[in-house]
Amino acid sequence: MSSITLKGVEKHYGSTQVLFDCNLEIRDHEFMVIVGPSGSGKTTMLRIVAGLESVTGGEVYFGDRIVNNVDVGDRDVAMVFQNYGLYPHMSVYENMAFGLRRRKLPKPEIDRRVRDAAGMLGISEMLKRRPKQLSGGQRQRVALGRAIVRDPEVFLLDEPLSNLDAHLRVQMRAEILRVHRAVTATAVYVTHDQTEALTMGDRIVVMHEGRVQQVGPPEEPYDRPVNRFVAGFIGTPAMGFLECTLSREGDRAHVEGPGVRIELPPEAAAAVPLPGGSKVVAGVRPEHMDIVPAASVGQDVRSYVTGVVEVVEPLGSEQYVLVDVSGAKLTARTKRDSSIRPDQKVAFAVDGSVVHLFDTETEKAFL
Amino acid sequence: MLHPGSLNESKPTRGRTRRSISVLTVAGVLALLAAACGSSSPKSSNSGQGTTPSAQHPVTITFANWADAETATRPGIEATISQFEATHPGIKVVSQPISFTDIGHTLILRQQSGNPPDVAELSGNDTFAVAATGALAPLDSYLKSGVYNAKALSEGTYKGQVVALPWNSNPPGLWYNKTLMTQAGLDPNSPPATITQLMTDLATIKAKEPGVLPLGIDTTNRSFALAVDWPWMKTFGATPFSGSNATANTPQMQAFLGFMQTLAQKGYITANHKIGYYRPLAAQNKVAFVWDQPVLQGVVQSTNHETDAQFFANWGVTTLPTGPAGQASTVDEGHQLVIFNHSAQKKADWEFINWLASDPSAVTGYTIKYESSLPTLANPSPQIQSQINTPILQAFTNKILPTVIQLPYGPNFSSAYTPIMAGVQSAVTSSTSPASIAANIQSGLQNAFK
Amino acid sequence: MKPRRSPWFDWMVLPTIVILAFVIGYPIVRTFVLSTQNYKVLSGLPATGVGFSNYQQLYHDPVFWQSLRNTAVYTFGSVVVAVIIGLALALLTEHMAGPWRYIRTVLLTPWAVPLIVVAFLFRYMFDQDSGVVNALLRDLGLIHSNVHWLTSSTWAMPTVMLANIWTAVPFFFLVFTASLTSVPTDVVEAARVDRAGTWSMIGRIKLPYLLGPAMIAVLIMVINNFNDFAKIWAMTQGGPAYSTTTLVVYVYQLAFSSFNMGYASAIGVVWLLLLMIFAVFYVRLLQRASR
Amino acid sequence: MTAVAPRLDTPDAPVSVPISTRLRRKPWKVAVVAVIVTAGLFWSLAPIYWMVTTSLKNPLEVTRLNPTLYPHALTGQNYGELFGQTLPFSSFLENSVVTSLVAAVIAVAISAFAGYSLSRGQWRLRGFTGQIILATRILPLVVLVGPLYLIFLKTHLLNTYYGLILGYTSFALPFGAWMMKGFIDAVPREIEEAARVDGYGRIGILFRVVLPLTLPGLFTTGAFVFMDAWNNLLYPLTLIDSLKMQTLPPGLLTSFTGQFKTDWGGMMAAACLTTIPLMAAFFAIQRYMVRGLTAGALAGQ
Repeated sequence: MSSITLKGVEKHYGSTQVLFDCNLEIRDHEFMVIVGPSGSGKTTMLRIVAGLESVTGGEVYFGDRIVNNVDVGDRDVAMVFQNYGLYPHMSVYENMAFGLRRRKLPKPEIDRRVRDAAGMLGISEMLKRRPKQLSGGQRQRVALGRAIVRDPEVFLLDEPLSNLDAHLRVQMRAEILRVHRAVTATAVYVTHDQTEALTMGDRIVVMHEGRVQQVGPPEEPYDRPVNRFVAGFIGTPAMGFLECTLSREGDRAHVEGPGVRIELPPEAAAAVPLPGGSKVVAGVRPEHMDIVPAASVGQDVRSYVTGVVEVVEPLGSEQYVLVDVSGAKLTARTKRDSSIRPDQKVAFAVDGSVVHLFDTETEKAFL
Repeated sequence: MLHPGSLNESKPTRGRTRRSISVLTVAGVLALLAAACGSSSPKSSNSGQGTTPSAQHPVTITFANWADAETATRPGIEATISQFEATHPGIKVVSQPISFTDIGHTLILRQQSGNPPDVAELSGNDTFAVAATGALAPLDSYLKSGVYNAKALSEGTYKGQVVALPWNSNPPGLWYNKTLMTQAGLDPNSPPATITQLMTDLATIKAKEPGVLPLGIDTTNRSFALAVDWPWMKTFGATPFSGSNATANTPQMQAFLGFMQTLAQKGYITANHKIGYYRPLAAQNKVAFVWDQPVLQGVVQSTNHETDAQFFANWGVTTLPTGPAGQASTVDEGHQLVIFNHSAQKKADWEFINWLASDPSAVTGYTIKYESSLPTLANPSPQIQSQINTPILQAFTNKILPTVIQLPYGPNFSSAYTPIMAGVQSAVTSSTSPASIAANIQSGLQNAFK
Repeated sequence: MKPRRSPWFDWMVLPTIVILAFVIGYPIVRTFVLSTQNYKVLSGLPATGVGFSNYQQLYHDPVFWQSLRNTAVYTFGSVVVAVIIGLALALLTEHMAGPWRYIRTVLLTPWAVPLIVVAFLFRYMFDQDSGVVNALLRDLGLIHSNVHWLTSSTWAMPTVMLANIWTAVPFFFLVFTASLTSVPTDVVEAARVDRAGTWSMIGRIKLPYLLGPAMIAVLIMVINNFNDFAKIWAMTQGGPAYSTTTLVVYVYQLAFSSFNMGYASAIGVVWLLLLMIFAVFYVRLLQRASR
Repeated sequence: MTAVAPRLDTPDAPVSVPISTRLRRKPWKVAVVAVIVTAGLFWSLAPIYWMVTTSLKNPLEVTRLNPTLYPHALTGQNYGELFGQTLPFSSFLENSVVTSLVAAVIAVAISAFAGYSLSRGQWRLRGFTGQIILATRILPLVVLVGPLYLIFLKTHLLNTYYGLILGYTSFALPFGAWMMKGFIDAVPREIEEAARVDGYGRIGILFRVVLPLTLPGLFTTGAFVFMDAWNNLLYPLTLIDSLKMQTLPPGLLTSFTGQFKTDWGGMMAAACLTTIPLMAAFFAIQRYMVRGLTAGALAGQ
């Protein structure tokens, strides 16, 4: 019943258009994450779902009901705001009860719901405090609590963790998922942090420049990004891109460039509808690069990347190695190895079966 | 697509809109609505339609006056009104206190707006300014001959009809402080009789009594000041305007302005002060000569609590010193009582004002006691005679009142006082030559009469 | 698809517009009409249209020009002096902490004195005979005879302005004090690290931060002074002669003493246009400064 | 908004550099500062001292040609006379308090509505309307008061509280609306949106969320209106005919410089009493004052 459908949604602010023909279906009870860099239109999309913004074109459906003309208060949605949007002049209890009072619930019912939610979030002790007297994490819980007491059909979260420190953020992620399972509402979660998207979403929507780029389970944009943007945006450190030339030898194919040579598996070679000699962009994820002795390049190792180390970032058990490959910058994730130093020449073996190929012009993936 | 659903959904929104509009309307228009109700109060003048007042249907008279607005006279006028109401059970008097400075223009505005009082206290030019708007009822038919003295009545005559009943006479005279004169070596029994003598005496005072202001004259920019300064101009033969002819650019006017400038430059007078400013100074014997009305006595005594005997020993009053043009003069800035044409019960109005001005208890209990000014009766009763038998009031009656002249009061006077008094002020506060000041006054008057 | 914004939300400004139209809008229109009429209430005659002759008369009226000059002197003179005093006091008391901070509160008190009271107070203090100012100056040997503060053409305007400055200083003091707290601490500290002296600290670092608020404060004060009636009327009624007659006083005298409504309205219209021009220029300046 | 609210008298006032930690303060510099600040204090307080002491002197001492620096014979006479039978001072006071307070309340309510609409509305001409409203503030009142007299006459508002209140309110609205707009601009939209999500309409949001959060703004605006109304001389002088309906400024003007004498002592006593309510209003709001002023004016750009 509380599936959400966007059909051809467009949004203009005056002469600037921020959303272009967005189509999206969010299933009942699903935890959908909208991810994208700032300015990609993801928050606008969420606010359109909420009813805080009107659409300039297209339709929004809740279930099979068109809600374009239904104001936010009548949509049965609850929302958690980036800066929490708590009422500074009300206590925690009043903050949570405020929406219920508007719906004319009986007092004992309001009380029960607020206390249940507070118990679930571990803020029962602070019901009498004002938001100012709370820490960031506690405010976050109050904002969540305010949303869940409403027992809404749709649960909207606008970058709710962006104001928390890294440690709390991880903890709150789990908390939100737990709450979502408990309230069984459809949830739409906006974030610019792809780690959050990958770890939390049942499915994720990648937005860029006002358009929906890719929708699917978290592993899909990671494993099969539809274009260079999604490939570069999802995954940390980001995928490296190399401008190469495609070479075909019968049904075998490889790409090569200065310091680069990668052999493609037959399926991949078949997927690329270009003749030999064409320019393509190869994308290599850091975790798919293994360091090898320079001498083995071209011998044992048929697919490789060579370059000069620019920076080494130790990360405890691992390290990131930033390599300059004839001007292109690649990051490799390797075991810790103190022998690697800046300015040193290094070589990496690359598994050709996990390399992504993109059209130079359209930036679309060949898959 | 289920459009009916969306229609249903939009209803509550519209309902809320309607509610909100009503809330807004209430909040926003409340002030205006409330304001529209506030019209009732000043309409009472029409209430008493019956011309014969009786205790069952009392007539209410609204009485605009400044006597009730001033600290000095307020208790007196209120007691007097109560007394009138006690002796005239059919008439109620509602006093509307308005300050002296404002009463003229306030009444004009109220007349223009069809909302004048029944009866009012006026004086000087204000009377004629109000009369010029056609607001005042002629009193000739009510007046019995022989009650009021003819000169006072003529002061209230406009276009051949008496429109203002003289309540009291209040001409300024030259007060002189005998104590200070004695201290300065002057003869306290021969006050200056000419401008020349005045200048000599002022010089003596200035030299001998450094802490004392030699002379007090009102040089404010208001019509009252032009009225009381007019006799000084006349002493020099000057008449700043007549009718709507500006006649200020004359040697006589220049002589007057030069005289005023000399007074100021020698430190004999201070500029831009109301006549009331000098009264507390007089109470401390800090001013030697004052051009002021009879009321000076009351104010001085109420400030320093002197007995009559002490006051009379201290002060004498005489006529304005004569100048190049001869004769001394003064103006009667007496207070007058008027009835508005608009009033529906003129008989009762007349009864009230006639009582105020002529009833012996009102004259002694208010006019003499509180205003310390002269009654306007042709033949004062012995009781009143005994009250005005003081050296000061006798001097006013016998010496000063006979010198009263009439001023060209009316709308032109209202337009004229600002240019003229501004000129006087610039004479006493700057060293601009009297000739160019006179020229400025002249052009200012011409401008004002346009 | 139209946005669903409820239209009444926009109507919330309506009560304001209705009241302003009634109390200000209508009188403006009426003033324009009156300014082309000969309407002397005292004459008892109805108003008659006279075209622009009121404006011609105004052009030849020396009192109008003098009151225009007086208005400018009064307005800008007071503002300039008050800004300087307010700025100096704000800078000097900026770092006062602990019990010293109450000094700032004390410096603000004149603002709380009603204007009419200020007028009376200064009129009394500057009275040439019984005023305390002359007495003090005499005792200090600075003067030998009493200065005619409010009763000479020379001193009346400065004295009225002094009273005005007295009420205006706290306003500027408050604005500057508040703006000084908005100067970022790190900028000040950076300047101290660069060994900026007292004057360059004030001139180069702090003043730029004060400029915006100062200009707004000046605008507010200039408008207030242009329209200041209570102080001048209660202190001198425009005298002596016309030495303190500003446009407000002149219009009031014409309209409510001489009842020359037509002529008064003509002056009002000219003055209104002058204020408008001033305001437009000022807003331009303000926008350029804030960019 | 460029200026932050000044917190002049709170113990936790942000003081950038406390005196004690400032190094190298040369003694002569401290002395110069002390002298100027002392002069400033004298400048601010001397007239007020004079007002208070004069009000406690008897009539003779008040007009002495060599004024006494303090009352030699302390007397409450001047105050007694204010409330005695002879002067309607108490009705001036009552008229002033009633009209100023009611005007403040009404003007704040209407300003809040206008400010909300100007701050959050999305209607066309919003900016233009706002500027027109602000522009009415610069109009010279004295020019308008003549015609105003004539309409008040027709609508029977002369000589009534309603007329005065309407006059004061209209005088205060332009600035009040802008101040409220400034204060409402400072309320995060997110909080309002949260209330919308919670199902509240505009009026509900205004009264339950926005106005409670702009309470300081409401008080500041109210205090400004109150001070303006309390100080207004022109409107009561022209729109009120009778002394009994008069407010303090014209009441004081006409009753202490009356026909008979200028009563400095009584005037100063009345002045003291007139000042007290304004002082109270003033100190209640001074910390918000500049924020309101600059917010109102700057937000217009």
